[in-house]
Amino acid sequence: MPKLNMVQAINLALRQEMAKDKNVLVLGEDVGKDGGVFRVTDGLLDQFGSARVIDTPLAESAIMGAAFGMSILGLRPVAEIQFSGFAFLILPQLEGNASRIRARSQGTMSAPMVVRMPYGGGVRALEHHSESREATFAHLPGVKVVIPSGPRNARALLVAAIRDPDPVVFMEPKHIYRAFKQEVPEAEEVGIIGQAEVVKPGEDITIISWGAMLRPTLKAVEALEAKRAARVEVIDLLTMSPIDARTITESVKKTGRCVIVQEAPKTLSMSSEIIALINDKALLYLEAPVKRVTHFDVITPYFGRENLFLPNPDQIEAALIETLDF
Amino acid sequence: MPKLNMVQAINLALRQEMAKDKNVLVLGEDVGKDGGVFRVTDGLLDQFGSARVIDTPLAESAIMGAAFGMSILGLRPVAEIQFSGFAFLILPQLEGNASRIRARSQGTMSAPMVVRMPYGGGVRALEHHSESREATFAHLPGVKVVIPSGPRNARALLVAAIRDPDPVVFMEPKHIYRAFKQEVPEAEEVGIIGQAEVVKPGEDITIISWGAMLRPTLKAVEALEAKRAARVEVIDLLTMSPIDARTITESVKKTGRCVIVQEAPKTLSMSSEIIALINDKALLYLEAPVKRVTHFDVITPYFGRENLFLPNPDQIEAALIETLDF
Amino acid sequence: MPLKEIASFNVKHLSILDENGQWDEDLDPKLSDDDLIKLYRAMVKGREADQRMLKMQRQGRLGTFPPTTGHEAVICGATFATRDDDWLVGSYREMPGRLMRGEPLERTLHYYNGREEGSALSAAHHLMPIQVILGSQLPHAVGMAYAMRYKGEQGRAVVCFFGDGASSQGDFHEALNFASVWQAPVVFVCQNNQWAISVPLACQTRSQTIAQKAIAYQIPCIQVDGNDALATYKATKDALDRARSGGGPTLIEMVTYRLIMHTTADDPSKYRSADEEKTWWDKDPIPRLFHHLKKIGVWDDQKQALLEEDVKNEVNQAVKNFESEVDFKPDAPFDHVFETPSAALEEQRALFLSNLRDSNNA
Amino acid sequence: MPLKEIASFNVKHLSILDENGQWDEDLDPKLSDDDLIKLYRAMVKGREADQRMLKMQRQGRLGTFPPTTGHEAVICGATFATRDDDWLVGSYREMPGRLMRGEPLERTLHYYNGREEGSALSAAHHLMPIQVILGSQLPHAVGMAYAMRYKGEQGRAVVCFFGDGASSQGDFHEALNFASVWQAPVVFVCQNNQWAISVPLACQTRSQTIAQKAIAYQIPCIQVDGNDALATYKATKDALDRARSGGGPTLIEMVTYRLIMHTTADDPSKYRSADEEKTWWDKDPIPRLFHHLKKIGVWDDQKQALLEEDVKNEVNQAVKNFESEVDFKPDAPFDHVFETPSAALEEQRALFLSNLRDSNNA
Ligand SMILES: Cc1ncc(C[n+]2csc(CCOP(=O)(O)OP(=O)(O)O)c2C)c(N)n1
Ligand SMILES: Cc1ncc(C[n+]2csc(CCOP(=O)(O)OP(=O)(O)O)c2C)c(N)n1
Ligand SMILES: [Mg+2]
Ligand SMILES: [Mg+2]
Repeated sequence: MPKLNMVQAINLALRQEMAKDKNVLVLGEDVGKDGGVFRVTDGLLDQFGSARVIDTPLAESAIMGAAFGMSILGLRPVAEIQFSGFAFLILPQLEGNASRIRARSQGTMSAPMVVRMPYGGGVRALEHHSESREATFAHLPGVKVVIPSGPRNARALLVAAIRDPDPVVFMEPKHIYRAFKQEVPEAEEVGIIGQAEVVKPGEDITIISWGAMLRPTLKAVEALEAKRAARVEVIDLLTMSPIDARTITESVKKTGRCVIVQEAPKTLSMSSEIIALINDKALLYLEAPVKRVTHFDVITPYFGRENLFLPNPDQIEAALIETLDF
Repeated sequence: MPKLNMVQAINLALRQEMAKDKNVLVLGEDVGKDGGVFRVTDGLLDQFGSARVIDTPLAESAIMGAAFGMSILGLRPVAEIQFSGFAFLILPQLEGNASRIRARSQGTMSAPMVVRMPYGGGVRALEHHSESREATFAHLPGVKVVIPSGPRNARALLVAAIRDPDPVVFMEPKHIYRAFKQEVPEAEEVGIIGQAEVVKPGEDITIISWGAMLRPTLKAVEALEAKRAARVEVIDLLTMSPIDARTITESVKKTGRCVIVQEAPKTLSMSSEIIALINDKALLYLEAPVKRVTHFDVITPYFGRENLFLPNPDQIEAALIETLDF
Repeated sequence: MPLKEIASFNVKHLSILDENGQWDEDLDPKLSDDDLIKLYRAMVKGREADQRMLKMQRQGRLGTFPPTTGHEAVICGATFATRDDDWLVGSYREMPGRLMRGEPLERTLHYYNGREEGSALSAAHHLMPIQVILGSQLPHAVGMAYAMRYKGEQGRAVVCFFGDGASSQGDFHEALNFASVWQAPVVFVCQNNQWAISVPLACQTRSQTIAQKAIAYQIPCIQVDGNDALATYKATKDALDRARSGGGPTLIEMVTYRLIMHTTADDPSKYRSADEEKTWWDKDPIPRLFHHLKKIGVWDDQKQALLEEDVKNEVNQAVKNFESEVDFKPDAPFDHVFETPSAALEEQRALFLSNLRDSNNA
Repeated sequence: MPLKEIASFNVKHLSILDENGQWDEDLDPKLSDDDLIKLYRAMVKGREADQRMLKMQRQGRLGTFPPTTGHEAVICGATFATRDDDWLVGSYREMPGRLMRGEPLERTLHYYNGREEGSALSAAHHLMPIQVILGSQLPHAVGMAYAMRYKGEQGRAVVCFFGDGASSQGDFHEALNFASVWQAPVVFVCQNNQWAISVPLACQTRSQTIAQKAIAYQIPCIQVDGNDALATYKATKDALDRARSGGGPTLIEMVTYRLIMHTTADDPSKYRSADEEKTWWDKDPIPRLFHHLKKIGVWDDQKQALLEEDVKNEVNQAVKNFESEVDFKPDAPFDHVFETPSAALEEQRALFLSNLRDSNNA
């Protein structure tokens, strides 16, 4: 099996889906000749031509709105927003139309489209290039929100997203675009949207993370397990919405303890939602408050201070210990 | 004291603040000659002229962006978005600029502005006119989010919002614009942003709501207390962000039980955040899971089904009983 | 070298049949008698439906809605120029055009009675559902036009309606630019009724015309007398012909007037004069066409009487059908969040249905 | 009556000093020798700073940044036409103009080294901080211009810069429309460098000029040779004069070329030819003005040598200052969410600082 980084894996998913289904096309700023500013769409223009790999004018709302129009007529557009920091510009179209067309038409119309966007910190980028705003999207009924954590699930989940009958926001943790490689089979793999993955089973405590946070989380778990007898169950959330309540509650019912690690600020974040879910379904099993390791409720600092604000393995390990010892 | 409905009370706040400070001005669609589609700005054009009461072209992003520019130079614009359903159009400017200018400039610039918007259901309105999306705004660092529950606090909190040095999103529950009157003193009253109100003290259970949900909540409480000995503490949240963690946790520590009532869908909502807050600060005091009465995670239905989906006093009372009896 | 003119543009105005009955035979689109009558009939039916809906709204049998009285020449003329497989992408003031496409009036009534069921048949008639967010539909039209060409559906096109107010939205700009760059087969029709609720055109834009906004995108444009159904038809037909043959988008400004309130919740006397309204009642597109048809001998008072009778009956029947259709699935919203409801949604549906049973038993 | 022209428009192009040294004395803005030298100096300093930043970036002493090489005539000419109390509202490609306003180069360096401290002095120089969201600054400029007039600050104006790519954004449209309706004292300067990262102008818009987009708003417009500092100065000055005297906004398109990469993260060889770049190096605005100043006798090689020395020293000093300023408050972000941090923020700050102590001790 070839070893690919996440950029290559996503490229593979796009390439194969486009080869398979001529209704799939790609549009966005610099996705054509440049192959995307992160090279995710590299080579697609040459292979599929400019009617299917569209370098659009610089206007996110129209990218979203036009992709929506295409999807209404049966195409399966994959729109790229160059950075998630500019994705607020697509919200009016996403919330106002793509998320609603199925309800608005009582199921007679739908918007099978994907919006891809690199998100998150860790690459010393400019202002607006480092936020994690998955919660804003996951709050919208009618929209699915997916965040892969590595090349292999990125590929499989993007294939699933492209084939999904509903609009999917596909957020790519750019910190790990090229950070590591995994074996990714050339043969088709299709992920399941709405399903979290138990990356490592354990009995004593559950830890939940997603995207680029999975790696520091695993590091912390490894460090902890080297020191203590505790067995940690690690959940990779993968889909933000609809959230996999079952995997989470089953795990927490078993372990009675839970830590959540996220790159996003704390207030009204995915971690808030997961805690609410545990309250609703498994409160009585809790032996300690759910502990969170998060960014802070500040304006995302520029990269000079970035690392001070992102969760790191030491903090995660400390949170695990605190929760185990509660 | 004159008895005013919420429309009149908000109008009073605007009128008095404009009379007092010539930096305060009002802009938006139909706010001038028409006095706003809900008549909230009625009479202001005549009293203050068209340089201070500006009927803008139909473009929410520019309303927000221009108001931001005005605020940078020391004006205190109060922008009206005709319905919160169109407020996603202001998010790019709000998130990208108003919320950040203080951080971006290291405190040397600021955006003292208010965005008013009617929100929520209950008035048999068209699509996009009945949503409750306070969570989307409250998730943004650097933005304050206020929701009054009656004429008197609407007036006092709007005055506070106008004088606040930071951007404030002021969401007006249009269901109760004219539903009831309260005594509102002509003399100045200034609310405190960031402070919830204990509307009614109690020892046995806490119930938290805001906006138009306060009235059905009080109804349910009254019905319950008529039947049972339980004393309910009722909290009117008033500020969504920054949330008043102290009032909530003190109450829950005292009562050990909590119900939250909201008009918004469940996922990633204010109620999720409140539960997370209780987890963080008062979990050990809980004698039952926090119970929520909310809208559902569906596309807000048109008004034909609206009432089936909004929380009602019976459901709220049932939630109180269930939580008391847990 | 120095200060030289490098580009020049102009805007033309088209009028074929004016309010005084003056008729330009050279420009006339030369519709057959049948077609002229069809077009006229659609306008009369639109007016009848509108007036009927107004009454129903006043009686509490319908929610808030935006009337179309005065807009019939714009809507029916433009729609008449389309083929049934062209998509119409409108806003909320195109009811008579929807009827022309065969969408039953019942649907519109359900929609304004607060039921999503009102849009359940739209797609079958190549109509997008009613759009409330101003300007939002313009990028959709461009994407749809792109998709048609992409799928090799040669000769199909999209007609997209919007108001003068909507032309101020960013989506207007972005969509026209995309349409131009893509040379998409789409015709943009601005229903310039000179008011956006209480905001007059002069506060909306300082430009002499809406049509000239096309110059920003190097798109052909024309301003049309929007109360002249022959002109609205012809301008749309010409633009569609160009679009179908690969000539790209067009912006048509149709100058008309909303003769009554913005929506049934609006009171125009707050912001405009009865005099102004009177001037425009004198330009009412329906009598204008009526007199012309009589003059050219395809119409008479007897036919008119029959038509009025006919149209009344049709509207009556639609209202009856509408009012007898009362069986709505209360939990339908759970069906249409996603194609397959998530587990959480099914759980919520169960709660919803149990709440419903409780309150039915109470 | 029927098909008549109702409006016409044209776009003019201004060029005063061309790449072959041809000079139109009639159009010349007739700057004093001193002023000409000041303007030239600003361009040379901008280039020097840019090239120095490139080196620093390559050495890892600076983060990603967008160079300004090639844009000096646009930025310095336009900025030179402003008064110190006019606000400049830019995007991210105006560094030489910021320096002209007295904002120390150190600030730009801090900014591109990932520190908000880089914008802490902007307001004092009537500069908005660097704007990353394309088009987002245009409505700000309009609101600021409105505020100036509202506060009775007669004769003050705003100059707002943006790129050709940004002209596709909805905010461009909404802002120009607001500016027109409000007749706000604002001058919009489009730095049309013909590329938006890898997207050439022809994919951005099919319009012949960016200038003509002003016609949509009935705003005066002009296209200018953006490598001709005399022309960029004069066009801006004329527009500012109009704005100051109540004549409303202007759109100026300045045609230039980004001679090097979009940002230091970009590789232009992926999408454009070396030949094309070469053509534009031949139009480099700095040698063009240099030769002209020599020709008219206000400049010579000795002065040039001194200037280069001078400018190098200034840039060196700024880099030194920048690199010696290392004391940044780690928890500053908590100070600037709100004027007064909320209780929750103070709690989070305490956690942050304790984390920091832990990791410093580790
Ligand atoms: C984005 C958006 N903002 C505000 C509104 C509220 N609103 C509904 S209709 C209207 C005026 C529309 O004017 P115009 O586009 O001229 O269309 P008309 O109603 O005159 O046909 C306004 C402001 C809306 N529906 N969408
Ligand atoms: C709203 C938005 N979308 C996308 C980007 C990413 N981006 C940064 S610069 C750029 C190209 C800008 O081109 P132009 O406006 O011509 O300015 P130039 O860089 O050429 O000076 C893009 C797409 C952004 N910063 N903002
Ligand atoms: Mg209108
Ligand atoms: Mg450019």
